[in-house]
Amino acid sequence: MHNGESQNGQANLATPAGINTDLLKRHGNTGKLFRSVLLVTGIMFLVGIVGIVLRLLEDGTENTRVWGYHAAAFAFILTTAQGAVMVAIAPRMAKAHWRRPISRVAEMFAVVGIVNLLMFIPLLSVLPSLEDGRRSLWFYNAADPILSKVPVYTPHIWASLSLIFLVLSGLMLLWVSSLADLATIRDSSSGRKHRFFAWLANGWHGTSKQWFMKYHRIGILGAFYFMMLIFTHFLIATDFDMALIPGWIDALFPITHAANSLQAGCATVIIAMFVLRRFGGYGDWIGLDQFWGLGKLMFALSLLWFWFWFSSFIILWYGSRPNEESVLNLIIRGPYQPAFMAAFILNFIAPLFMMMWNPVRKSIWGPTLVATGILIGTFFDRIRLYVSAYSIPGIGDSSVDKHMLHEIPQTVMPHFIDYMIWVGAIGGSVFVYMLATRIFPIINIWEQKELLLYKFHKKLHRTEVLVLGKPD
Amino acid sequence: MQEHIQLDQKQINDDLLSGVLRTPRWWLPAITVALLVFLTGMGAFGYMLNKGVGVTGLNRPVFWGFFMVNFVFWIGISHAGIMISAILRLTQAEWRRPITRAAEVLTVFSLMAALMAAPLVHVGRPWRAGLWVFPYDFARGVWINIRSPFIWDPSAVMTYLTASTLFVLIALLPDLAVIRDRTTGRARVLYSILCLGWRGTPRQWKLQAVAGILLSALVLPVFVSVHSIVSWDFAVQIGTESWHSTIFAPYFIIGAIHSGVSAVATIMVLMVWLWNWDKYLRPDHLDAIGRLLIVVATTWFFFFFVEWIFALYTLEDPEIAMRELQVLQWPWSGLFILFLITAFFFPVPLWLFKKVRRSFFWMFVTTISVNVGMWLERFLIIVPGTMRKQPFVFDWGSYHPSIMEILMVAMTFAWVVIGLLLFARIFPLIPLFDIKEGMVGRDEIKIGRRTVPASIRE
Amino acid sequence: MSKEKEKWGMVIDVDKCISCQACVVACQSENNIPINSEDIFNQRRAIEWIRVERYWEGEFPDVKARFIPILCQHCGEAPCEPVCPVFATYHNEEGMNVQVYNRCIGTRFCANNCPYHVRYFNFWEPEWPDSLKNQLNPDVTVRSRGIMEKCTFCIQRIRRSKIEASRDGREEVQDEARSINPACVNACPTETLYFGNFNDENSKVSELKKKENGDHGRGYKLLDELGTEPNVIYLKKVDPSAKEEAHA
Amino acid sequence: MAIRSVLGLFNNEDTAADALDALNEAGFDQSEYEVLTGTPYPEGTFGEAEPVHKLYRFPLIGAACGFIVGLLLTSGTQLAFPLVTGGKPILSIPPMAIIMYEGTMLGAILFTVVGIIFESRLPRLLMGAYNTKITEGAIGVAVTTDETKVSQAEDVLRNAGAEDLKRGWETEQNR
Repeated sequence: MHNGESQNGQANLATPAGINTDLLKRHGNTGKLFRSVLLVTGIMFLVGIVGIVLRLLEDGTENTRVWGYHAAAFAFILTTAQGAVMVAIAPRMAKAHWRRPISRVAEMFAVVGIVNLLMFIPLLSVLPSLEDGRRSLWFYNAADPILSKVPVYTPHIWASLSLIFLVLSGLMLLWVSSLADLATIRDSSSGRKHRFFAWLANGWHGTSKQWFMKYHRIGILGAFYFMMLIFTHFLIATDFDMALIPGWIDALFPITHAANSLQAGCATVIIAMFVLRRFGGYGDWIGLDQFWGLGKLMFALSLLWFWFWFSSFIILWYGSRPNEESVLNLIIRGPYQPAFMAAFILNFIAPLFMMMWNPVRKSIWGPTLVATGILIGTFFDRIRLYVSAYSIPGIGDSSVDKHMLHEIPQTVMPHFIDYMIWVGAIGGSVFVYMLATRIFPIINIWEQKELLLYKFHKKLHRTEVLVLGKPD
Repeated sequence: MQEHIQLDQKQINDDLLSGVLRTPRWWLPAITVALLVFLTGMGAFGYMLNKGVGVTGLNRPVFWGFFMVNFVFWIGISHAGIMISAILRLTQAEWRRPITRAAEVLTVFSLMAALMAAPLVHVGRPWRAGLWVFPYDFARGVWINIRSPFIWDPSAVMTYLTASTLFVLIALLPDLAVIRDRTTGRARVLYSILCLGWRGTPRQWKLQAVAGILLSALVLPVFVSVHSIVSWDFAVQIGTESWHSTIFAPYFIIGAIHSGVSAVATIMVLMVWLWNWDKYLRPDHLDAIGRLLIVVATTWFFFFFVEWIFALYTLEDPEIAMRELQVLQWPWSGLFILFLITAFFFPVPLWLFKKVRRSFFWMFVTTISVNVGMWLERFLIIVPGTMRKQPFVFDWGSYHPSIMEILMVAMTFAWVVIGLLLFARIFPLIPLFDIKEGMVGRDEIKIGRRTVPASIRE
Repeated sequence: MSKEKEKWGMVIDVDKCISCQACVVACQSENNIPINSEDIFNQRRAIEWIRVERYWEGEFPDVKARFIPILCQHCGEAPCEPVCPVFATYHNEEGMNVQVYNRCIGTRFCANNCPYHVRYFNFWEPEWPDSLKNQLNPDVTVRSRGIMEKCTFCIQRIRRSKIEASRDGREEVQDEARSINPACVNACPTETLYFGNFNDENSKVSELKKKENGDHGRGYKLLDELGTEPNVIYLKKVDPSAKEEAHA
Repeated sequence: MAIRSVLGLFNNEDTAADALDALNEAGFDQSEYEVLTGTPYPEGTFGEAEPVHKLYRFPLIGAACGFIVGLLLTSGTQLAFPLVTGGKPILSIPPMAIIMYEGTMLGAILFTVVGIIFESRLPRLLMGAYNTKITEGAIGVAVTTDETKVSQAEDVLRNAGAEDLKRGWETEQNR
């Protein structure tokens, strides 16, 4: 075991003042690379916005078929960036010390939620109301005297509310957990910057009461974010995906959708870590330990990916009722088989056979490579699930048999507007994230200083051991 | 964990071997009672062998009853051992140390009880149950049908049983050496053979540590597969209402962890009450397990909720009729309410209080309550499902167990009690070396006026 | 899959059924089914390979009875088959779902997974009064306790007809004496039941299937939405006066 | 030449560590002496050699064997008795995957357990020099060496402060 060994190797980083100086210097400076990437992603973001406008002007919101790739892009960001915040929450609750340098990296992905909220708006008008006769979580039935009283836009309302709360709680979490760091910046700056950060730090002085409240708020907001994430995935997966495919009854699917998000979230953070190390110059802070710890988590979640998928698949395969067969024919065997195979290999097979070797697990490039694969796999997986669901003809037409899909639609290939939307979604996410690094320091300063209290080396007879404190 | 008592190795040996080197006074009466219950159950089984499955309460719509419920229940309990020892070992949680072995042993014996409940007494021709899979029934010229979940079941359960037994035995080696050094005569010869000549060299200790982690990592995926497969016994079926649900595998797993970890907490309390190991199993441990249980129980409840939502999602008449029977018609309604209260609404709010989590008595009551509830949960999944009110209403039926069935169910409980008592008489139920290692690897950090517990990592 | 020579099946004209139970009795005596005493019946362990379900509609005096004979549907994709761990039930090349008593160990998995509920378990050792012991059919196994059983389409009759045909050197099974029909078909006074080979285009059942399938035909399959592909076709004219609620 | 062993018993970790240093200085090879403890200590506490093991190979070999056995069993039984059940294909891959998975895991676990016992150099038939006080907290330093060097080892141990000295016989293999 070499927990927490590699970072803070330099002597000047082993004191609170040293940590402050180093991280504040990094926070204040922007390199040429940073600015040019910011410019490029900003342009990508604009392209995406133009794409959405073009789509609205050209096709309107009547035909769901053309909106499949947009929905997939939305689900992709929901799965990756918004899942990434969990990497800050879960290891913090488990009191793992290796999480300290990356908890801010992960939390910061909460800002990407704003981009996703924008992408969600057109989808709301694309999704038909409950009157189209499909199945729904909300149990609408026009023929039933009681169930017909359900408002026909219930899914739209609840999904928007949960997404808004998810984004808000993520931003709150980011703000609360960086209060102490904002105060540090406030204290080391002057002028307009000082005023701005004083406003952001909201009177943080580091009293024990403030610290106490901060720990509690982080805990509560973390738990709340987790619950909102599961809930949002639950609603999006059922109402915006499963319900659109007639005959698809899969109680596990919403949970699979959420579990995929945790896996893809880990992958996102690992890639962010790699970029920070390679291009951001944070090599002293983000080390092997972080890759190792998060890599193991990602490995476990990759196995979970398979377990959840197989649990669904075996039931549908074994039951082989016509409605189940048609669903399998649509999303696994049929037009989207290549996408499924890509997801299967990149989300499960590759992580399994690479991460089972300790040398790969315990390296920088190993987890990064696997994480890249997982992101690509998730990309194909979301396309498979959403493009297929939105391509079902006749959605919104009450003549469609809600019990079974009778004809498997053809594969929908992306239009150039779809490419624009995808470019915008990814570019916009990176753009917003990079802007946020200008406000919040990307390495958690106070958590690093806290670590100095709980970790030291000690001589034990003829050997030296690491002592890690675990406060209650 | 604030309180910590530093003990020397001799003290630990004396305390923890008290049940092995001497026979506690309650031990003989306890095992006699358990043996009597077991033998009565065996008698009932003999009677059933003679007369046929008719002596149970099973009938035409309800083909699976108490035995299957009990099978799932014991498989569920068996998930405790690996859950506690493997997951906590991999996450290096210090509080696992005193409870790992008891949990693993519970796994082994409850798996055996499960095997007793399902293939043995469940089938119509138990004398052929052995030929089910092992050895293959080749004399009749036909192999097994690997497409059947009832073949996946034994392959998973046998793998799990083998793995967990070996897991226990490997971790026993150093402790057997301690007993060898404390005994004389024939017992010493026996323990000398059992401990394979353990000496305690750095190499042996290192492999012990690696083995713990490696075996944990290998057993964990097996543990997940076992209950998944058990759930697929039900979920693959399309002929029975309310079972054909994809969520069954994770739902059963999390339910199994809920009941299994509760059973471990019950055993912990019993260990303190019976052997006075209060220096080793302290309220801290119960507190930690109580916190874990809150998370597990809530997750379980979430899956339960999702399962229900998606049962109603289809809005199909047979499913709704089944659910209506399950919750609105006496006596199922009463059982359903009892199940909800005992499995969730009684224990979980109580665990939120630190006082309850740290009280031996209350943890005993609440964890027993969880297992009553989880037993009922399986009952309410299996029996109303098979009663199938629709679509062929000609086959409505009800079910109540016969006395023979109840005796055979009691037999499996008695078997687990006998197993644990015998094990505790021969082997230490708390791993000595794990406790000693915890004492060596223990440290403290002084920060100002406060002392923070710390542990040594290599 | 290559087309087999035979695919036995049945057509049941529900419109003709008068619920006289002749098929049930014929089946009981042909297939050595134990006597369902009152006691056994109350235990809900009665065995009847074919049963006539009766549904009442409406309240007295405006009451209607509807009948439907239900037997093993010999599904093309039978849910009962793959779940058996010991291959005690499988699909044979004549399109039938067969039960091998010797292999059965009585897990009752198949019975649970049968949506038609036509599999029966021997909870007790079967018993007959002395006066009936000599009427047991020598062509049919007497099942012991602890195993499953179900309708076989009177496979012993098919086998016998085939043996006779091959003995006489005939290619096709001639069936003037209706000896190949299951007992229930022969016993039915109203010709509700038809038995035959669906793969033989000239058979009566094929003719009926051709005639009654389609938009205007009366043909349907039980629980078709489960995709079990039964080999039994039911014929029933949709009754416009039928009420939604019916009860047993 | 006959192999003998001698065991010195120490009451605290520091003297035991000193004894190891002394043995090293006296020209004993690291393979000739070892520390016996009743509890695992962090590696290198006594300055002993770090044990090297190849345990990680065992589960891989076991998994491969288990996988092959599982594959042969599942595909073999289905092909040997091609009975159609429920319209499922004769080679039904999802059920095969389940059983092959269990076979793989069983193989891996069995081989791991064998590996643990083998790599721990167990079972050890001849105990050699041993003292029951080791499991009560004393630390033993055992020297396994040629008959000629035994008394020298005894001297070194005694000088390092050993409480109790014991001799035992060894087999060649235990060295």
